[in-house]
Amino acid sequence: MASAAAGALKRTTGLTGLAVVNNPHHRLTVLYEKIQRVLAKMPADASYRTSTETIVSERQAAVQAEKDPVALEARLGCGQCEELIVQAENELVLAKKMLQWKPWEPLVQQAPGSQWKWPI
Amino acid sequence: MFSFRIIRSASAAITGNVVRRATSLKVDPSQKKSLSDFGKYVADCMPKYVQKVQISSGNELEILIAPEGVVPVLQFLKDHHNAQFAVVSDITAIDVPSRHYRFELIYNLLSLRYNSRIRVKTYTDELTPVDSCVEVFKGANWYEREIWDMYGVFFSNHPDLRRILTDYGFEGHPFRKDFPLSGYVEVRYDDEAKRVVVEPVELAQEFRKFDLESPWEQFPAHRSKPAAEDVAIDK
Amino acid sequence: MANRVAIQKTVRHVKPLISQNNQEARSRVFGLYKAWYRQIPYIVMDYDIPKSVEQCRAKLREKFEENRHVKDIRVIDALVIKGQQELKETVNIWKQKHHLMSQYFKETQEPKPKDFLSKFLAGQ
Amino acid sequence: MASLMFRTVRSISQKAPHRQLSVASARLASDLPAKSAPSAAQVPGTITVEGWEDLSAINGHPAEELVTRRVRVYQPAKNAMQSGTHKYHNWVLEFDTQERWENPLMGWASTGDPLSNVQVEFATKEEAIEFCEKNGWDWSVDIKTPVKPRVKSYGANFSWNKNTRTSTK
Repeated sequence: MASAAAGALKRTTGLTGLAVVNNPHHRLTVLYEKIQRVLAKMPADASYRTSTETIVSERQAAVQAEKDPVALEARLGCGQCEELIVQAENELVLAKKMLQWKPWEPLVQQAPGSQWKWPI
Repeated sequence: MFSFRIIRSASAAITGNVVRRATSLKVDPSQKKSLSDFGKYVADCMPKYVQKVQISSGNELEILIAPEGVVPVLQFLKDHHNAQFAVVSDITAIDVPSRHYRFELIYNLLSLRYNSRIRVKTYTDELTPVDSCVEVFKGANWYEREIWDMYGVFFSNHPDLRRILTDYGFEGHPFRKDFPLSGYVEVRYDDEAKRVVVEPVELAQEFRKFDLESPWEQFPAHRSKPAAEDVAIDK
Repeated sequence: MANRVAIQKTVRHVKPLISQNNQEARSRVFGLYKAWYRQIPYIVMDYDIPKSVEQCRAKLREKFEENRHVKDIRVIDALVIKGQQELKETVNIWKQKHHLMSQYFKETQEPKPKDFLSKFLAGQ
Repeated sequence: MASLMFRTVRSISQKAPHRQLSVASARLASDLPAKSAPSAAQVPGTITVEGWEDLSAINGHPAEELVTRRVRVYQPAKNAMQSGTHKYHNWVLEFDTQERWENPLMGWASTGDPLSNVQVEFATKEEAIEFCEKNGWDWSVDIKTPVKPRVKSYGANFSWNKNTRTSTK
């Protein structure tokens, strides 16, 4: 089933609550672009931004290169296309929240001296 | 990837020139490396909240964070592509009265995608509220209720914070170290009142304090080894 | 003991439980009191406890007076939270009759001897 | 018993009502560090509190226990035998002993005091005192006086350069 029609013939993901998506490439492209736009608002040296950008652009490249969903899944090795979409959606939500939290700032509070000492 | 083996033979097994000690936990260096790398990665992405990263028992990654960072760090670990810790296997607390913040909150997460586990720890005291992580993990609801009931840690923004294990009208938080083992009250049916009554506890035989702890130091040779190994992070 | 004592007062900035200032905490206490006060007739009726509405209101007052000395905003908040949870448990009839009776009216308990003579008679 | 030498430090307001104890917050000034220094700039979303928190209203202990009980903080004494001392480093918080009675049926030691089996361990006495103060307990600390072990050897009695034999008169 390595043909281009594989995606169209797919009946189920086999995962409860996860419906088959007919146009994964379109969905993925849109989501990855959205993530990139959110990341662009973060400071350029923020580690979260750079590492997420790397992951997302890698996946973007794969989505553009592999037109066959099965091949795309095999190349990324991170689950089915539907799962990839869920991951991208999660990352998008996270990135938007990160903009508010600003986790790249310096440590908010140092623990008191013996806090992490064990045994007491 | 994250499996570990315990050598089971009771006596020391000799293979070639290597003498393997019985009952010693064999740590997989590559696993440890990948765990500490991931710990550094988390600390690098969220320097605002991560205070310390450590590996305990050789293969358990622990992220120690400031209490402000509970929701951000858990959300990051759940939703980030490289983490995907989508399952909250357990939330619990321990009470260490000698610390400035006596309660330590512990979040155990599981990533099915990467077949790995992580532990997030933070701290609080009786009066400092901690942000509830129910908005991140729906399953945290009852765990947090349990901690509230057993330790009296208040979770702000919890949708339904109320008792879960103790009886209605119960006072105190039983898992605190200063709470007596017997509790303060006992319950019986009263024939005159025709109902159950609650009265101060009276022990027909007092609890005896058995001091079973050995006066000797168990592993003096391992005194310098800490319970958990630090992972160096940039600050 | 020369090194024994000195009054040391510290000023700290801490995270509030709910209330930001004294007025807010105070109004929460009054809100809780009023909520209990208004619910008492229904509680007496629903639980069929052998107490009148007046007795219950006197008990309510007594319970609030017990903590009159509390000044710390966060402790007040913690008490209000616990009181609110109690109220919810009571109003939703999650509790039973005996919970109310033994939690608030400890009639079967003999008071502990306080003065010398009663202690002596109790064998203490 | 030279090894049972104790110095006792108590909370000041033993006689005063408890509620004032917690408000006044008596301290060992020389021993206790400031809990956390007031920061220069207040973080938004925080409130300012003065003094030490008083948890007696919410710590879940019955009110009468708080008023009538006294807490003793001490380091457990070493066993008189030659066993190790590794478990005697921590400070132990213990409540005063209440009266027990003999069970008429079985002759057991009965008690009505649930706190008799509570023992809380602390690394330092300051932490224990802070804990007591926060909970509004009347505390006293027993500080062990270190005792220099006396050298006891029979041979030393006949040492040529030590005048170890002292007159009994």
